Amino acid sequence: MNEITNKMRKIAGEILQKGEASVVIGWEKGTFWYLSPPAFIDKVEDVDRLVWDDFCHNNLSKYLVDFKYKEEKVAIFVKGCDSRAFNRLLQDKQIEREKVILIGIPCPGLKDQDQAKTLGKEGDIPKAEKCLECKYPNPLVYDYYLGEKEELDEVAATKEAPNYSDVEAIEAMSPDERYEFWTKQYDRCIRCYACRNVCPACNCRECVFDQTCVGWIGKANNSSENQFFALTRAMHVAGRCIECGECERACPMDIPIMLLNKKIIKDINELFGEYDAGIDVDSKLPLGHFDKSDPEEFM
Amino acid sequence: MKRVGVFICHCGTNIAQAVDCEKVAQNAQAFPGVAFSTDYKYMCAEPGQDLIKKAISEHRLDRVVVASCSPRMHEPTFRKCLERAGLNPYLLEMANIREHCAWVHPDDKERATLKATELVRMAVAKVIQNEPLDRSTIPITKRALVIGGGIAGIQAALDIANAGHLVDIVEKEPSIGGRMAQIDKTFPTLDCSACILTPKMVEVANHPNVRLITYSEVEKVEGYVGNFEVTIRQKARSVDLSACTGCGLCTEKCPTKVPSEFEMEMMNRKAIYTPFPQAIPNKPVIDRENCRYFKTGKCGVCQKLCPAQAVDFTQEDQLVTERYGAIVVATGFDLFDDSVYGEYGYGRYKDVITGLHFERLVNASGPTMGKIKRPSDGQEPKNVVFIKCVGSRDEAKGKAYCSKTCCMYTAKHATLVREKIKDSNVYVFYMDVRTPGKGYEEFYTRTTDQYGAKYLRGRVSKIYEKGGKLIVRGEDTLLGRQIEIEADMVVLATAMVAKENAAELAQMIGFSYDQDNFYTEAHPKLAPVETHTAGVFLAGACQGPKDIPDSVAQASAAAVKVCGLLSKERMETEPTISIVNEAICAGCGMCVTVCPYKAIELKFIQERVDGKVINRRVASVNSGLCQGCGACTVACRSAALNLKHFTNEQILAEVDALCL
Amino acid sequence: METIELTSALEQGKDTLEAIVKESGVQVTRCYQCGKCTGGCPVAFAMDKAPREIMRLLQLGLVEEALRSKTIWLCASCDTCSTRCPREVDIAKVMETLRIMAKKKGYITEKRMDLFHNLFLKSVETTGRVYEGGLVLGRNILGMQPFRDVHLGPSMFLKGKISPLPHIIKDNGEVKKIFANVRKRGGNV
Amino acid sequence: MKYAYFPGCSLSSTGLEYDMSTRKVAQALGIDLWEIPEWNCCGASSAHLTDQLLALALPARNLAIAEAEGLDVAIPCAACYARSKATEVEVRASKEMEQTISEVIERPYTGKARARALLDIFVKDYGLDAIGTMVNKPLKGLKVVSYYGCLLVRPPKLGFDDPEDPQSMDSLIEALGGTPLNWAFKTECCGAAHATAQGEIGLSMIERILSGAKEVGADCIATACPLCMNNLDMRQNQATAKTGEQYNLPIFYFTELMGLALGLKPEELGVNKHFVNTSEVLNKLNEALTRRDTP
Amino acid sequence: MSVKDMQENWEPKILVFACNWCTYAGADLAGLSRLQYPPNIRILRVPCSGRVNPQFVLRAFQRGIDGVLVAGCHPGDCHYVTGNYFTRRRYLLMQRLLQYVGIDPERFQARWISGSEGPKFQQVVTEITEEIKAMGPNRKMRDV
Repeated sequence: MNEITNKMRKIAGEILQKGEASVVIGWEKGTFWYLSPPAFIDKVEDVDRLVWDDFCHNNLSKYLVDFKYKEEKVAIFVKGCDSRAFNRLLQDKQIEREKVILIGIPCPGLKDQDQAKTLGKEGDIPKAEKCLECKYPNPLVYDYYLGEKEELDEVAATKEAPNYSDVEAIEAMSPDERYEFWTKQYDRCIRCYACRNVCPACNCRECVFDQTCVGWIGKANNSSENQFFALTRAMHVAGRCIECGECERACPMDIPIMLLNKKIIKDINELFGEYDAGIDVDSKLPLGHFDKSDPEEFM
Repeated sequence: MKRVGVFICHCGTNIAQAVDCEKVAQNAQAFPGVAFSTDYKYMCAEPGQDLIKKAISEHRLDRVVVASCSPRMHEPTFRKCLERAGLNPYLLEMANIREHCAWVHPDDKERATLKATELVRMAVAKVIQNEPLDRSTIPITKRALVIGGGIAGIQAALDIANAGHLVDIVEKEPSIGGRMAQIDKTFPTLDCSACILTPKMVEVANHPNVRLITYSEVEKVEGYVGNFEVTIRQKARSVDLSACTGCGLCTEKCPTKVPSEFEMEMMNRKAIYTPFPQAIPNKPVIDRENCRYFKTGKCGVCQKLCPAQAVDFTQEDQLVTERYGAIVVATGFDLFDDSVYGEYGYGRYKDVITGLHFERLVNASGPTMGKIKRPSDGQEPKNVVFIKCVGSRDEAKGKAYCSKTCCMYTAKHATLVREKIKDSNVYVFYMDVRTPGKGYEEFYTRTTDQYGAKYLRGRVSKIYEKGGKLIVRGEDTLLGRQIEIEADMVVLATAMVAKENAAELAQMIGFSYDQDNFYTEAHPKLAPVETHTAGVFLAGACQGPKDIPDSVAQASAAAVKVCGLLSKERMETEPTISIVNEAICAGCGMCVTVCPYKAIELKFIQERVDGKVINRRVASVNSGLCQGCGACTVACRSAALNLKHFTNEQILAEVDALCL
Repeated sequence: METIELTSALEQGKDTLEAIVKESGVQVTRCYQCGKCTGGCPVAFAMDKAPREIMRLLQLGLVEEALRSKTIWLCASCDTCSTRCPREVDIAKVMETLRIMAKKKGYITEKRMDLFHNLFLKSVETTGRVYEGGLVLGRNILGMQPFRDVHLGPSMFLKGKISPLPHIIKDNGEVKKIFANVRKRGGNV
Repeated sequence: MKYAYFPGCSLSSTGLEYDMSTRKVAQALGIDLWEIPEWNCCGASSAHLTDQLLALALPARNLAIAEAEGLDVAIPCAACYARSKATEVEVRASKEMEQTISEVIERPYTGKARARALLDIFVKDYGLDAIGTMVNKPLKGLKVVSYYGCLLVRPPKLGFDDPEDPQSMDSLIEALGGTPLNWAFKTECCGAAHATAQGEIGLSMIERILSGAKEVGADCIATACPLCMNNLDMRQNQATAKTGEQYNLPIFYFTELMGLALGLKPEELGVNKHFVNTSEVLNKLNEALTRRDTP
Repeated sequence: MSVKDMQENWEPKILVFACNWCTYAGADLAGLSRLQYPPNIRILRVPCSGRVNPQFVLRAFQRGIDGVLVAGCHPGDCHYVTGNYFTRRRYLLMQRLLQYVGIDPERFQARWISGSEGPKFQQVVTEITEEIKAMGPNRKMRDV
């Protein structure tokens, strides 16, 4: 990892030196050893703040939306999931390819922050749950690449069928059990919208939940409104979710948000054919097109 | 505060006997925003409308709910009523308490009354959110486009032109004329096809209001009714039409022979050629794929010999863009590929041919000068078998539909064989004989009675060769016995199918087609020449199998629709269309992909952000194209798009009012 | 010629027809009587009713007549009819279903064909395989045609094509079980 | 290349030469055939006329054994192929059927092991070009009509070639250096078991095919079905006796023709076990080769 | 009134989103043909089934509806050419999602009913009403 950190600093320095980009977005060490929040480096002398370690969770592509109307170029480090998010944002026309310099990093899978907190530095910290089933740990698109080419091939070869056992476990419950399960989860929601704010699929200019005048959602913080929010958001990110798991990590109330997203991903695959968001920039969104031979269950 | 007036109609006793109208009116008094509520026997009648008008002025109503029959019935009536009372017609909502309530719940007055009350409550909740809307008008380009220069296209163009409007015909082939030019005689009169078609071709070519754009294809269609913008690709003809005199010397001297498409490849043409002698324009074209000059760079005989110096190898395809007010699609049909019938051996046995081959074989200007000779050895066939429904009425290998014309043209072919070969035997395998047309049944009767064609009811199962004969095996289902016929030639009555690229054109223009790629009319009974896209009309076999009279009739009907449109200076558009809230729109373009009318595009607007001027991408709805379906409003996650008259706010208000 | 009283025929045949449709999965009403099946049928010349006529009988509910026909026993299961049918009616499957049903009802119009199939399956059940020598022998004796094909026997034997004894597979318990399991499920073996 | 091998009952008796030639040819081409141990009769041609479940269950046991071994099944006999394929397709189409069948045969079968026709394996998997390079005694000048019969190509959802005008065997003959002739009876039914049970009817069906082959001037007929072979070869005499027509048409399993072209001896292939004399054809082939060898 | 009485007298309320061109016309035809069905449904007219935002459905459940039916033209017959194909995709997903969070499948349904299918309209809404009646009032997702 140190090697990659060194490479990161070197390339960031070069990019800023040459003026190829005005800012480099990466990760730096945070307040605690198990946090590596995003860093926005715009001076050569600051590049040594950049790090690459087991806790570079943030999906940096999301921050590109903030630079949408800036004229200058931005350089950004991307893991597999960041690169899928990048492709998605490209498809949603929220960024322009030529305004971004992508520096790819092969990702071995990151470690669980919460566990790190309890186990301590010396503990055997397990992988973050979201990284366990990652199908695309390596960046799919990049201008520079900070690993070995072989690693890419190796990973491509070990892609496994997605594991939906957690979704299936819920599907196996009775309707009332399912309702109880989800009510318990969403009773906790405080509607801080951290899930939305961190999500690269949530790239609206103004979220419907901020539009109080239309009255899409009430102000009350109750289970009903919270579920309305959760289901609506799930439908809005349907076909867009790139499974970076950031929503769930960002959630202060530990709501298993990815369980909803994964359910939709599973259904999209079953109903409309295999689809992984953010893989192919030319692919159409599952809800943005149709096939005349789609399953017909509404006769 | 809005002031809503509620009017409950008894519809005579239609509503009143199942719904307590008075009570509904009373209940409505209590709904928020309702300033006046009453019931009356016939709201749609003159006195009823007067009652509404009077109430509007007396109670200063600014919104109206009429609870009566279906809005599909009387919405226009009550909208007019509001207009007369000085209110915007879109400030009306209707509650359907007849079809959706009284008539379906005749035996439970209490619950029917409750339901009617709730339907009124929903309508009141919605109408409070209604906004006045204005119909706008758009100017109309006074020129029509006809795509396809077959008999349907020619007829449509002539009718439009004769009504005094300008019209262009775009034809893919080097000449107009289409399939009818290939046909020998027409049923049931046995008129010579060319004799009746050629004068029409000449007339349309010489008409001052008509412009022929041959050897050209439509490449792009944008815009909307009244204002289509069409890009046409004029393929390089390699012959300068204005210089060429049509003397034919080039064709005569060209050394390259190519099987003629027009003659169903039973005869050759040259690489520089006119497709048939009566072609219009009667000027050649170079088939670059086969031309020696284009293949090897050598030859150029035609160019050297041309006295008018009209041959131009350097010509290139040209794209021209024209504006049209209306479009007639008359692209015709293709023939089914009979080679999928392995059991019939089409393609393997030379003497198994299609009906269109037969047309050329029997045509005086065809490859055999009109003498019926079988392709394998040029012998005159004595036993000729016709098989109907090849590719038609066949779900397994062909098309489920009936091709409509085969019964008649097969009868015609049978007649022609018997007429031209005196000692011949003609057998026709059929499943049904369908002759619904003027003089058609009589023609069929003559074919059997007078000409002695033997009709056998059954589908042929197999054809095979034995001793130089074609053995045709089937069942005579009327006898219930297997039969075999030793035939010299077999003619397959091939199904008519949609043009190969039919779907592509429909998608380009933006109208629908059926599972067989035939174009879909707006209504099978009452709008048979319109498409669902305003300003686009259909003529001929592109819509479904048709014979010549049907095609011509439909072409004239389409022409009338076009004339109706072009005779207006401007046209009104519905105001119930989508609008964009640019402040919210993120410019993702989801709405663009789901819009069936290509009515939304992304544009850039200028904005100041942090003191700098930036260009921001947002969606933009073309009010001429938008038909108000609302697909975009759901595709937009941030609800930047909304549908006027069916806004998110209105629908949510209705839902809330219902659930109270 | 006998007049068919169609109203009652349709009523009487209803249940059997339903069973046929269910068993075969073939909707007989789809047949539009074009005769392409019969035209190509290699055995039609020997049948008492054309395949198309069998379909017609079913359409009219005259199921008994179809079940008693020789046709259903003469069908060689070559599938030519089903392959060529323009409405994708699986006529061969209908024949199969009718034959199974006829057998249940005891209408065996072609005893020799039935015997052949019985012996065949008996051989499979007892030995796991078909013992062709025994099959020919059994058919001749039970079918009252003792000398049919006898001239072929010796030369077949010499060419090693008929062994004098049946081959019995070791695991035949398994095959016997298959038969037993099929019977347990109401099989018609 | 390795396949499970299901010879079927006929190949151990009346169709002995089909089995012999199959094994020899596979060996020569380097295809590994693993005979399914203690395979059972697939039920053709009686089970499906007696009980539908039985008809699906009998082949399933063989397929299940192959599946456990992780192999697809190579099946020479057309009838065995059709019945086995039907089982495979039905099992793959529905989970319910998969369960029923597995219960009846008391072995798991999921449809993973595919039933494959031997002919199809040679043509598609091994490839005509590859076969062509292995030929050292081309069938020069031999005019062959390919007789596919019913069950290789019908019903279309089970067959692997065009049901009306199949080409695979013709192209194989061509790759072997022979001349495939076009004829109208490629898929006409030979009468199947009718020849055994209903002699007269069966004979008329046989005659039609023999005269069809004669009509186009064939030297011999190639087949892929032991029952067709039986009918056309063993009963050719009876057909002659009935019509008076001398057919003299040797019938070969396509595997025998392959073996000859690969240079194997006729006896190894079982060609000597035919009823119709094959010497004329064998001589013709040898002559053609000698002519080529002496310039 | 006792709880039991309330349950016995309870009648479900069902919201039907009907597209203007097919299902609304189908419902009109049911009326014209005097085909009776239970008075529990309330039709909300939309131009196209493609206009029905899933948020409308969620809102109805929040407000205490007992069942929702989204109905439009058969695929291929959409007045707006393709609207119902999007409806189909959207609600295939939505239906599964709602079930996943515990809404009973009977409570949210989608159907194709054309303008000529008056009897089908009658049959569909009768069936749905009976199904929901058997289940009792919906309490899930309700904003109390």
